[in-house]
Amino acid sequence: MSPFWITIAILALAALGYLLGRSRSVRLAGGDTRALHSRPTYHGWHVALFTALPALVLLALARLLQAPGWLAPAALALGVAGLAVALSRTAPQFRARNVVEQVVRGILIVCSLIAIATTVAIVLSLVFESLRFFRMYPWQDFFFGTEWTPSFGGGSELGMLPLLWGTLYISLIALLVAVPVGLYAAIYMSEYATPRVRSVVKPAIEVLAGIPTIVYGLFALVTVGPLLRDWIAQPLGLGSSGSSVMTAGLVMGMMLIPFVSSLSDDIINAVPQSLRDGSLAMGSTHSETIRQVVLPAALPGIVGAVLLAASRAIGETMIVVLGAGAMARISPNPFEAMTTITVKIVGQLTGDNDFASPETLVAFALGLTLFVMTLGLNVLALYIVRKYREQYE
Amino acid sequence: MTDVTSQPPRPVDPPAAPARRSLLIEDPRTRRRNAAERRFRAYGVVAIALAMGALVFLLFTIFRDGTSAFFQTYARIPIAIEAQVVDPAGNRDPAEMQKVLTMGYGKLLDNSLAAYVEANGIEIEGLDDRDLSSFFSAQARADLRNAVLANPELVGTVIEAPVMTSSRIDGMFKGRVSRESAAIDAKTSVAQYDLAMAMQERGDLQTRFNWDFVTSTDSSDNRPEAAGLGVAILGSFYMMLIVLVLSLPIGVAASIYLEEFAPKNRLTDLIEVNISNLAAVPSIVFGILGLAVFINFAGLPRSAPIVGGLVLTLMTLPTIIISTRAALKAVPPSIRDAALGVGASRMQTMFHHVLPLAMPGILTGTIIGLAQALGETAPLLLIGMVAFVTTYPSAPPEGFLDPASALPVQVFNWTQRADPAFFERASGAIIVLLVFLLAMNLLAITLRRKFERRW
Amino acid sequence: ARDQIQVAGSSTVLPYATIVAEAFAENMDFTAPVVEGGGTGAGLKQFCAGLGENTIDVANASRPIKEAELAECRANGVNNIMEVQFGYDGIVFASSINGPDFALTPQDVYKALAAEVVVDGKLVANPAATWADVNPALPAQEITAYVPGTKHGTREVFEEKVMAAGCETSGALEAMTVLSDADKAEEACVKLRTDGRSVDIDGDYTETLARIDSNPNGLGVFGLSFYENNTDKLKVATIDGVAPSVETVASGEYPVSRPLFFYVKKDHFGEIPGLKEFAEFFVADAIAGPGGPLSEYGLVPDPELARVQQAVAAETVVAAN
Amino acid sequence: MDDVRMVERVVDTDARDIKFQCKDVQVFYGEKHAIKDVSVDLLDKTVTAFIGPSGCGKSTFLRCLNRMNDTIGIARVQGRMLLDGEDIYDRRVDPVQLRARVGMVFQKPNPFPKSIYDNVAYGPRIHGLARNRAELDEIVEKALRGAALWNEVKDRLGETGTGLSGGQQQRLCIARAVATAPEVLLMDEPCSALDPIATAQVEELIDELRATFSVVIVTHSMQQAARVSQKTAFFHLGNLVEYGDTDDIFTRPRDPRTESYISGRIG
Amino acid sequence: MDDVRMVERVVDTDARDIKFQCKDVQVFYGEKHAIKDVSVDLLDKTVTAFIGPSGCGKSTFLRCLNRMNDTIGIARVQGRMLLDGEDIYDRRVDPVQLRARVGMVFQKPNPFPKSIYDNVAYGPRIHGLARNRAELDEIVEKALRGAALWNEVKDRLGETGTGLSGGQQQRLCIARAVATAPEVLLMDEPCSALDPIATAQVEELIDELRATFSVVIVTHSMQQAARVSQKTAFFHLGNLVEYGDTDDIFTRPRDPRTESYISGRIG
Ligand SMILES: Nc1ncnc2c1ncn2[C@@H]1O[C@H](COP(=O)(O)OP(=O)(O)OP(=O)(O)O)[C@@H](O)[C@H]1O
Ligand SMILES: Nc1ncnc2c1ncn2[C@@H]1O[C@H](COP(=O)(O)OP(=O)(O)OP(=O)(O)O)[C@@H](O)[C@H]1O
Ligand SMILES: [Mg+2]
Ligand SMILES: [Mg+2]
Ligand SMILES: O=P([O-])([O-])[O-]
Repeated sequence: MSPFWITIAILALAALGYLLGRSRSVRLAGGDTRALHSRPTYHGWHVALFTALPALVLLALARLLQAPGWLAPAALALGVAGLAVALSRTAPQFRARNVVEQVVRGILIVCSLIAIATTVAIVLSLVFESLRFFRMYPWQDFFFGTEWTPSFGGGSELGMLPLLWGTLYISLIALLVAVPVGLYAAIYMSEYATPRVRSVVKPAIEVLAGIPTIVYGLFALVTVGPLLRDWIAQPLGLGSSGSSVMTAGLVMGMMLIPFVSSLSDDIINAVPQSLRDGSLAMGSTHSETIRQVVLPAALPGIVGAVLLAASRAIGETMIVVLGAGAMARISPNPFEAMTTITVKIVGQLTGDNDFASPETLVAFALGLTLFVMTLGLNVLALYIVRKYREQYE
Repeated sequence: MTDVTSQPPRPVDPPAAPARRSLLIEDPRTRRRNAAERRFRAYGVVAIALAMGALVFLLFTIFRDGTSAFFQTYARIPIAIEAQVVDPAGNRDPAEMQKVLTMGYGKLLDNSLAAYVEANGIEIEGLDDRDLSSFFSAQARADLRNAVLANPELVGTVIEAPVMTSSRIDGMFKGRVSRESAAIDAKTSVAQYDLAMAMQERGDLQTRFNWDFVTSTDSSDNRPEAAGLGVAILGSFYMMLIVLVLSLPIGVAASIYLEEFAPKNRLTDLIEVNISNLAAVPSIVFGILGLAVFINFAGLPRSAPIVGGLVLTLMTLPTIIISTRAALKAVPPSIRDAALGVGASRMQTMFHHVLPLAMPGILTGTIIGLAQALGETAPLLLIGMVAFVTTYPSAPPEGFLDPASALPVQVFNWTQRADPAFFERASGAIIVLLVFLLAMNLLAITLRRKFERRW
Repeated sequence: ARDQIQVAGSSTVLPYATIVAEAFAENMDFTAPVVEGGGTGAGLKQFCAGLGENTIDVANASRPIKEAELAECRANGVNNIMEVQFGYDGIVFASSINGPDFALTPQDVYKALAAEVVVDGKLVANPAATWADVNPALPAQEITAYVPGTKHGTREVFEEKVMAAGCETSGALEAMTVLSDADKAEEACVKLRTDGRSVDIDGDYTETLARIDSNPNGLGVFGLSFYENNTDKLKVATIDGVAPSVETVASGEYPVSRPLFFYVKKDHFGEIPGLKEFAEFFVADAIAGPGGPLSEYGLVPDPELARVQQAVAAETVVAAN
Repeated sequence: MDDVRMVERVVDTDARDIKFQCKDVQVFYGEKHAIKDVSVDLLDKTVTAFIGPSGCGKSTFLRCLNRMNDTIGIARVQGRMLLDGEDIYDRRVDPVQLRARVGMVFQKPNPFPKSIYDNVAYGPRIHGLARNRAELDEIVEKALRGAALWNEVKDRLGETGTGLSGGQQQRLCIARAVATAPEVLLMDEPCSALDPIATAQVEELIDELRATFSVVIVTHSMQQAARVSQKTAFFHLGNLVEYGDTDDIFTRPRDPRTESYISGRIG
Repeated sequence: MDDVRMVERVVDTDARDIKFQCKDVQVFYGEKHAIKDVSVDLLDKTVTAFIGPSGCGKSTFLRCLNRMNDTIGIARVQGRMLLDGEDIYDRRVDPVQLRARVGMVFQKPNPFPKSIYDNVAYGPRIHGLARNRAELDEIVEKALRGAALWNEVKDRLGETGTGLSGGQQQRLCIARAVATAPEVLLMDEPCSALDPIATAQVEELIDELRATFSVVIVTHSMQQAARVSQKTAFFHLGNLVEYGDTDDIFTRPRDPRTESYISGRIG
């Protein structure tokens, strides 16, 4: 039997366990469910969980360790055993709800640990190669170098500052577009627009998040870049580069609008109406109400949305490649081509370089650095939210 | 304190009666504030207009460039299956016939086309063998070979079936190739252009809707006209299935735990920051992770939707968790009190009351997270999903382990290919991707509307 | 067990590999191979990760495998590697079809794109603004060059065969060696200017093409096959008076070209059905020879293909050293 | 049930001006007819009490007077309501300006999730009633004193208003409304969560306000209505059954329904 | 201020059992000491009224009795509270089970944003009090009748509970709590938004409940306390100043603070 069918079998067994547990509890209570400590459904769940969980865990372990085939039937046997044990424990005074809730709680904990596990795995998968990199390349030059000129023959300059500068610059511009537009769109949708308009506009804007980034990239390259160059950069004497930080930032900002608008819209919508009423009744205008009462109350969610957008901006590649060019440099002029850390991570990792060379391994060091930096950013955001949060009711 | 021992409050001085004002006349301050109000509102309208404008413009370009991918030009000419070409041994032995490679079948088409030109009295200056041999798609040879091998009776007969033309010929009917551009194009010629026009005039070339684009598999750089999205659609579908089934429950469960059950301490703060930070991890790093954990450690196959799905799940989780937590936070505490007060457990309070009220936010996170996952390419680069796959994956669950491609990858791939016809296909693929996205979101959006309410 | 061949590696080789894979699946009774791009380095990394079903069978490369990579392969137990050179790739300079003609020499390109040039015995930032500044015979057009980024193998060839060559013939190498040591001078020869006149392209040739579309002054570096597919949009420049074509590259007249390879794990023969057949099919005359689908697409066939075929048939592996 | 129209019985206005003139007001919540054909004149410098059984439409009618019903999607208001002779439902009327003149205290206390100080200072700030911080402090203190909350919160003005006890929140909302200095103050059961002493202080405040403004108060306590109001309106099932001088209503009700409601008096 | 300890003064329990035994209960909101050293025994089958000025800690103490304070992050409870002799703050005690036995009506009505029916049926459903739909219907109807709401809502049971008037919401919350059939019912100002007739009906309900259960009621109306309760506890500034038979408290208060609070009685 393939693991798939064993899983199905275990789940079927669990379903059976649910029915058995339920009916058994009702029977034991003499048909009067009020005599039970827990509702019959909880007794059902109790049996189902005890049937399925241990068996599935065993099965997963067997699969992960590529253990011999007999483990799979053993999992099935364990399922039957779990069913029997759980069924025998069923009694009117048995605290099935508490047990089930403990198990569910355990599942919840495991789920939230997945995030931690992911982090650990990411750090692990970056750290070793980064160490390899730092053995080949001095860390001072990496962290404080202002030249990024990798080359095949070795002797590359791999300073990350130009990439960092580009990352921050582009993300900043993108957020300067996405946050005001997204926030105002969210405010308009949740506070002013009729439900009809909102029900059309909101999903429509969300489509922006689903358009593949390559489309944005081409849009930046073909439309926005030349437009900015011909109408702004050249007349102002700011350069004649078709791709620029501004191009990438603007287009990326466009893509990020729904991240801010949709999430904020939900949160703003969740602010209780009584707060708005309270403010309106004082003779404040709708916008005063929004700015001074609704938005502060919705702050944590909005900050979350903005962080998500910022995260996305930092992690984006395609738009930067096509929109901003691949030039690693530090310049205050937003109409010049620059590039970001993420782009270089992708580039160095998928290129033709010798994979054991510092030119490739630098990707891991960049990844790790970015990870630590965004961690700092998030700590800061958490602190800000804690400080300014206004908890309603 | 309203304390008997404290002295009675000082009476409030009656505020001076303000001058009577008319409601119909705005006083200056109100006028200012209302102007601010109107500005504020206008910003909202402008913001929405900007967003919608961007959307409309992007959609317009996508459809402008991509619609033609759904059409393909076919020729209908008699094709003689010459025995000496397809069966040089002359014994109709399929094993022997198989030795003739697809390349060999080109000759049948070339000869038939030459015969057609002659039979119809088409006279075109400078029409040479190269023009004839590059008139039809390389795919046409493969199709012909398959037909003959499946049915050896055909040898020696003349059949009339639609024959796929090459991308340049096809391009002539989609405005991609003009007579002028043909003159300088190494892959076509003016003579070929004229021939195509002559054939079309006779009704022997037809451009019609091309289901193959949606259903058939990718093809090599030599035959852009035959490339299809079948494998990519299936691959994306499988991956999204995995992402949805895993990321939504796991994300919601993690959020519930962190927001409602976890003790508020350093550890949970750490987890919280961690999760937001995961959202900022560049997607390619998830590819590195997937390669290390799922392929190298867990031994799952490369290019498999299951690995892609798992990687995208990890990538989507932070988005769902962040939005879900925000939504849970936004549910007023009084609702929780009310439920706890009648003896509901925290779990019941959560699942019966708080979660339904947080549902719109959760679904929004899901919509955005899945949209992002659906369009993601970079992490797939490292786990082998950016692959040229020409066999359909089988049905789940085995299909999860079969090699497959994905829609964004196909787009990425096609935009990198040399033949301009692939650019049209890439835009067409984006249309399919968007349709896919809309179909996926439709359920979530309807659900979200059902759950939306104010309290 | 896996029944399809897995191939990954160079994006330059990718189109050829897909053409072969497609034909292979059509004509042979094996499951269609799965072909990935990802770049030579990335492909070889997977290739060298070890033996077995979870590793790829074939790595495409637009350069020979390096010593360090070979060592890593060996460290991971990948010992019997077959190296197959199946053809050449020409590298061309091309500009917008509507612009003027360019007849370049490596020296012109070097003078136009080098970061620093020697003027009056001193190293100064490259002052050239138009092509005519470099060579009066060239059009007086702003210098804007789109050069593959450092992740691309093409860049290495460009640096070696154009920049370094131009540096040497123009006498700049000598002049710089005087100023510093020889190693430094060689390095300086291939450094491209960073003032925006030379633009690194991290994406693909399609991106270079799009950039030339949006900036008609641009001159881009392309693969020969890419150019051949887009002759209606691009005008190719001659190098030393030779126009690039399959013939001129094959004959060696056109100077800027490089060999293309794929690497096969011999240890996977017998494990993965059809692997050897695939390798043989790849270099068969009907495929990689003149007039075959690969040359039709733009590959410059290896003049010594017969020898390669023999080596594949004999399963010759890279010698251990 | 045949409506008892009030128009013809409107009591003599005692030379006091009519502040609010309501004619044939109807309110619907979707299908539900919540206010049926109510006509009433509310006087200036007078406290008017709205009484009636729970669910009869008192809050609904009150919310019409400063157009707070605009915020309820399904609510529809018909009829004319004139404030100083101007129709507040006129298209040209700015509800913002209206609400600045007609303040409101809601039935359920709804403090902002801000500090106590900011809760009270909110109105004066948006209306620019204070020139500087000192003046604002003064307004806040005065309002909090008026609402009998100052002593309890003077040391914790920076704490959030939602952390107060039920009665404190209610007084905070009163202070918040008073601080804006409206011409008409609508109070929906302002003393429901207050102890007798606090109630007395709020009633005192209402009495003071009457010197300059009109106050409309919804209350379930007949005694309170009798104590603080000069006019009383009795609502029943969406109808205004009887309206007149408070004394008259409580001593000589004309309508049997009024009589039975008042005589059933308990609390 | 020196506390007036109640322990030694606890009145004779009249052979009625002690339901809740509270010893030295302290509650802190962060730094704020909201309940100071309160000891009191609440009797079974008895209505106990908590009275005292606004903000004195009545709600806080009430919320301790079914551990609703657990939900306020900054609240800390010290001391012992025994329900039928078992410490409810014991680690082994499941607060859920406790709250099923000790029901609560909150000071601010907080109906679920669900239908009226579902609001009331929620408790019976999760506790499995009904075997089938008919029984559930019956429970819902009985609870709504008890809370004097049935007539007003019987035709609109499917409408959402948040669309009710303030008083209706309050009664809905009472009905919701009663439907769960708790042993002890804690009611925080249950009649604050009710008209006299509805108040009388709720009081009647309380009286009925007393036959089987204990009821603790917070009220600002001295009359109501006198009418419905057998025992009264007077809180002041976080202290339990006096606890005893209601008659005694209102006629012969022993503490000067009680006396002055009661004599300041107004309405
Ligand atoms: N969540 C909270 N955070 C901080 N302080 C609080 C909180 N809840 C109540 N308090 C404070 O604790 C004290 C007691 O409050 P409690 O709600 O128990 O008063 P109460 O007697 O119920 O008053 P009321 O009759 O006004 O409802 C008050 O001073 C109040 O400000
Ligand atoms: N938002 C609403 N949606 C639908 N019906 C409503 C809404 N608000 C009130 N109602 C209904 O309108 C009627 C009048 O409600 P209103 O709130 O005016 O009563 P009230 O006189 O203030 O009662 P209470 O003294 O209980 O506060 C009630 O039957 C109520 O159920
Ligand atoms: Mg009301
Ligand atoms: Mg209270
Ligand atoms: O991917 P590359 O061909 O540039 O090696």
